[in-house]
Amino acid sequence: MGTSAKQPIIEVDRVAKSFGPLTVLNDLSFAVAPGEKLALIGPSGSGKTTILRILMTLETINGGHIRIDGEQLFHMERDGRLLPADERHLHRMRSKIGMVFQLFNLFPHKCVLDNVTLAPILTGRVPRAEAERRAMELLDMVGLADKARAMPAQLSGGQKQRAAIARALALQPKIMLFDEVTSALDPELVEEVLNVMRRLAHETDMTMLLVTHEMSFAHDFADRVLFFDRGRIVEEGGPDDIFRNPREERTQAFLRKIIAAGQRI
Amino acid sequence: MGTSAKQPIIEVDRVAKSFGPLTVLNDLSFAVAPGEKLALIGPSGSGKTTILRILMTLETINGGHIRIDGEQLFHMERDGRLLPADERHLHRMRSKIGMVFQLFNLFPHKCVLDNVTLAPILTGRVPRAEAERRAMELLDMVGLADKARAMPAQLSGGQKQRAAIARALALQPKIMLFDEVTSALDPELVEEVLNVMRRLAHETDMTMLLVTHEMSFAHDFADRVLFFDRGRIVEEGGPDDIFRNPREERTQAFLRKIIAAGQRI
Amino acid sequence: MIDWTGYLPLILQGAWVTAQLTVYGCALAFAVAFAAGLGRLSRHGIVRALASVYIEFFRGTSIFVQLFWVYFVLPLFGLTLTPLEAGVLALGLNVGAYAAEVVRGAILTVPKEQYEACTALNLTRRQSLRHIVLPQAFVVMLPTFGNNAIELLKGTAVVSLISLADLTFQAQVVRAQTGSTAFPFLSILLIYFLFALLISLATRGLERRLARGLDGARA
Amino acid sequence: MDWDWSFVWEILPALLQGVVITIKATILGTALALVLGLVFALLRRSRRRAVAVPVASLVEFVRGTPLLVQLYFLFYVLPDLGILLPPLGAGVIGFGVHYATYMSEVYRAGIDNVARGQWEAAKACNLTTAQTWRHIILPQAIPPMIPALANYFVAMFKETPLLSAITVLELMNQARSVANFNYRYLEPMTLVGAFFLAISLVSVAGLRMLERRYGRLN
Amino acid sequence: PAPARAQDALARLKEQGFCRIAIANEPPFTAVNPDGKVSGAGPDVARAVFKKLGVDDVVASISEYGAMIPGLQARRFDAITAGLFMKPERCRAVAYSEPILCDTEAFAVKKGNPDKLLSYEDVGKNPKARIGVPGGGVEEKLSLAAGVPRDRAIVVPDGQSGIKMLQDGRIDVYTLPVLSISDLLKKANDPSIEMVAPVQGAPISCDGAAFRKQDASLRDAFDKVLAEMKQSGEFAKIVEPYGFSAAAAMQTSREKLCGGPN
Ligand SMILES: Nc1ncnc2c1ncn2[C@@H]1O[C@H](COP(=O)(O)OP(=O)(O)OP(=O)(O)O)[C@@H](O)[C@H]1O
Ligand SMILES: Nc1ncnc2c1ncn2[C@@H]1O[C@H](COP(=O)(O)OP(=O)(O)OP(=O)(O)O)[C@@H](O)[C@H]1O
Ligand SMILES: [Mg+2]
Ligand SMILES: [Mg+2]
Repeated sequence: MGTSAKQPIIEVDRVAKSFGPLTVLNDLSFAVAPGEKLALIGPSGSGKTTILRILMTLETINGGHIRIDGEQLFHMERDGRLLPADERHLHRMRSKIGMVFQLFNLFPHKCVLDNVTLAPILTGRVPRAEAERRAMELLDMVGLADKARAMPAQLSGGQKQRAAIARALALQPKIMLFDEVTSALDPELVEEVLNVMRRLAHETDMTMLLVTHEMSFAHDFADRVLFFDRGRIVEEGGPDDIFRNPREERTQAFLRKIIAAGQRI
Repeated sequence: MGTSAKQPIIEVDRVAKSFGPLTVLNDLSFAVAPGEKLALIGPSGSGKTTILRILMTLETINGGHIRIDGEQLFHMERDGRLLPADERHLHRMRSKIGMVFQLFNLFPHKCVLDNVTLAPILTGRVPRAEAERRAMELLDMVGLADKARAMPAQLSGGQKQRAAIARALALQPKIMLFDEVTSALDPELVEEVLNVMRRLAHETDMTMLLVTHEMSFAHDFADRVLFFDRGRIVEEGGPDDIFRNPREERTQAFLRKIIAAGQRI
Repeated sequence: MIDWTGYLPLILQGAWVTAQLTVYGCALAFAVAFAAGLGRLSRHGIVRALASVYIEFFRGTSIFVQLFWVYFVLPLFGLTLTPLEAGVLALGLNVGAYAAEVVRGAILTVPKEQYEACTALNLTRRQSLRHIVLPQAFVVMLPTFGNNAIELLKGTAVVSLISLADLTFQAQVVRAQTGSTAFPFLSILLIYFLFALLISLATRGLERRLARGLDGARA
Repeated sequence: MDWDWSFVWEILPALLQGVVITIKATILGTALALVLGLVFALLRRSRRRAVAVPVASLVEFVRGTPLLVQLYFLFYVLPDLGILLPPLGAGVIGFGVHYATYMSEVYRAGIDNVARGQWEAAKACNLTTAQTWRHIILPQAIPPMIPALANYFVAMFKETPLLSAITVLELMNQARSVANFNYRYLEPMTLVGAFFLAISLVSVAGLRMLERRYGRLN
Repeated sequence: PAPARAQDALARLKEQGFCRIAIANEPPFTAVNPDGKVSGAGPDVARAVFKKLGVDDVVASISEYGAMIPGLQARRFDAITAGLFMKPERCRAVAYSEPILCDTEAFAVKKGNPDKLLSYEDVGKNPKARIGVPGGGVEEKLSLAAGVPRDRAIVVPDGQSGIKMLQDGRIDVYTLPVLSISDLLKKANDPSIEMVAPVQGAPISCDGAAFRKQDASLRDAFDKVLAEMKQSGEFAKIVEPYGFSAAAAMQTSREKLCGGPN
């Protein structure tokens, strides 16, 4: 299978996922077009993080199929048969995807620059000098050029998260996944991270999936919003539709609570 | 000294506090009238938590005086001389004050009911049956009557915080201190806690001090707002003055950032 | 070759002595561990210093030196203990020193916030320790206590060197009487292992009971 | 009995020979334990139960039985199976295997101590398993293990007198021999005690230093 | 309550009803039966003597030879009846009774005595011969005195270990008194090892019951009963079934063996 311009870059097809007795995703299907910016919202425990982790292959699935760029993620097609993916296949698929975590997960024993260059040097076989040049460009983009030699422990939360974004970008993935990238930050530090994300959204044609509890940011950022509840997509649509005119009762209730808690949408 | 109706219940008088080389509170003075609801706002690190912790005697002070209900908190007056308070004096003073923490700090090995009755039984020498009766009233008030026998680990964040509020109320303190009681909660769970706090604010005549980053809640809750910056009170006034017409440049900048980050005020 | 099964009762007698040593030794170690572990966290410098000296001394010198000291030197000061008493004393004090550090470490794992909640509820130090800190710390101590008890069990073998008729000693006796080497050593290895298994099953069971309330998922 | 310095000088060479054996046994035992411990830890993590379970049982068995009896076993029973180890060799193997079971726990704790997020971040960076171990996990896992591993080194030192039970002429055995020969126990035993005390005082200071430098496993 | 120092040692033993003795578990000198009861020639003699002295029983602790004298001095036992042969140095450390069990030394060697080891000197001269000796026993001293270097005189914890080490080839010769070696070989029942007895040039040694120097009065009382038993033939009846010669013990004396009055 080749890729064509009209083909979705991500196809999630009747995916099921449970942890022991707990069913977290239930027959979940959706597709994402290349370059699309998608926001995933919904109550706590509805499976938003889980689907991002599955796309990053941090979790396996119990049923269904996922295609990235037309290729099976957890399966390999060999002689017309579908086999479980081996490590080599996963390795190749992962090169298309980058992820930024809620708790940054920087490598604490390496300086910011080394965090960013490590993967290109090891995985992409980019020469060190070239990797560092590109890393400095990225750090400059996220406003951390002067912290290149700092260790993660010396950074504020907002700086850590911007470094983590630069690290994920360094592998030039086609798809970026963001899981509540600001919710571990002090309110004052949220803005600097959101600014970087806004620039990314508007200036690049990467495909982006964003899980967030910041409704006003989701509204500004996304081309399309999926509302999750109990492992299913209850409602989807453009941000104006979802936030201003939600159709489903469950979506309306969720947004009412959020507004009552003091958030602006 | 006796207490009189017009006397402030809390007087903070030129208090200084430093952690090692870091000066956190600098010649801080303010007073609180009995029954007053006070909100403390300001940027991260400005010393809001520190002053609450000092009032709860979780920190000592390096200079100045604090009077609660007319009596010195960290000093004892003996024969006209001021001596450092001993454990007995502190014990007596603490009985006037209760505190609710950002991270709830419930006792994880005791059920909700035992969390609430523990202190009255041990400290107030209330018989168990009586303590449990009063605890059930409080749990009813915060909407947790059905969770009395649950362990903290079985509760959601919002339920935990409501249990913690009930626990603090069980000792019937004159003054209640609340330190960012909703900032560790999922947005959906914030409202249930704020509802309890609103009822408390309107239905009791306890004195309350509230540190919060939820500006709209601070606005609804408080009779008076103090804006902290770098260990000083930069501006104070009624909530409408502070939030709609801040005078100081620093206050304006702070509120701008908060709004930019998506909060409604 | 002589039939060694006649000597099985001898091995079982040894097992009984080893069991006694282990139980009494653990009881002593447990008591001493709490005294010294809490002592090391005391506000009083002298108590802290005493606890530290005890802990460092007994952790610093080996169980052999301590055992020989209790057995051969204490009598010169007029205190003659039976081999069982000497073994219990040396093992209990030795393992107690290690367990004291476990007590201290476990108490330090109780988060600062729990103490603060106690202060906010106006509990006294003693009440906080008794009702809040120790119950939580105990759950943390238990698994390591189990390991300490197994270390003590293994230490009892060394007591055979001061001619206490424990398992190891009886194995030697049987060997001397029968000329069979494999039987006595294999059988006591198994008995020691069974004892160790018993200890770890017991601690795990207790742990599960105590942790039940703390872990929402399981309750 | 009075302290006799000339007797001390007379027995010192014999005791020093014992010290050399003691040190040799400790260093060889530690080296074996370090390697075997890592092997145990990795095998126990294996996803194949046919590997993990037997290794785990072996480790539990060795940890649950006394080193002294294990030494007897290696020294007296193995020859019946045709394996004749020299005394020091049996001692080193006994110590090495016994302490490897402790050290495998240190390795396990050290590896588990690295936050799960680090594995996940490494995956998100598309590193291979080998690269993740080499560049992310081990560099973070090893430093905090150093004090605990050093602690077992010291513990092994203190336990070397057990070797006398299988006729190794280590320090304790040498001291007993000279004492028996001369019917003087005071000087040899005091010197041995002083030696072990000195070792442990030095090692306590050393361990503190390592802990300050590398932190502590929780 | 500790007995007063002035109190006579015998009176104290009578009061407690038993005497604590150290033994080595080296048949036929000393032995432990399957039921845990102590026997062997040494303890049997001691038990008989003490009974006549009004002390009903003996309670035994098994100990290494090297640890017996320190244990006695540390008041761990009241007497040693273990085949601890009299030597002038030992006589200076403890108070011995008159001789009880006499024996000379033997070797256990591989079948045919391939190294032709007949005396301790032979072992010393053969650079490859390793000899197993009991730690702190007479044999250790005899070996070292005959020129066996320390690293070829291997201290063996007990007789069974010695035979095992000989069988396994860890040592080339194992030495103990004749009766001990023959008892061990009988138990081992192994045609590949044999006994060389007596060792050429080895002295005849005798043990006695050893007491603390302060308890010389107890020793004297013990001697008196022992002499009566030797006279009556009762002594021979106890030791001879174990293979010891009563006559040998009666022909020599403590004074001769200790090289002076004890
Ligand atoms: N490793 C795991 N083991 C067991 N249960 C898990 C695991 N990871 C997630 N879950 C459960 O799966 C459900 C969905 O979790 P998920 O993290 O995807 O929710 P979410 O929508 O991201 O919620 P939030 O907004 O709180 O982050 C939850 O009930 C969670 O407890
Ligand atoms: N125990 C301590 N030791 C050292 N410094 C401390 C300690 N507690 C607080 N500080 C410092 O004191 C300053 C004030 O802290 P405080 O917690 O009072 O601020 P805050 O206004 O509550 O901030 P936030 O909004 O982030 O909660 C900060 O710089 C903080 O790092
Ligand atoms: Mg999530
Ligand atoms: Mg704060």
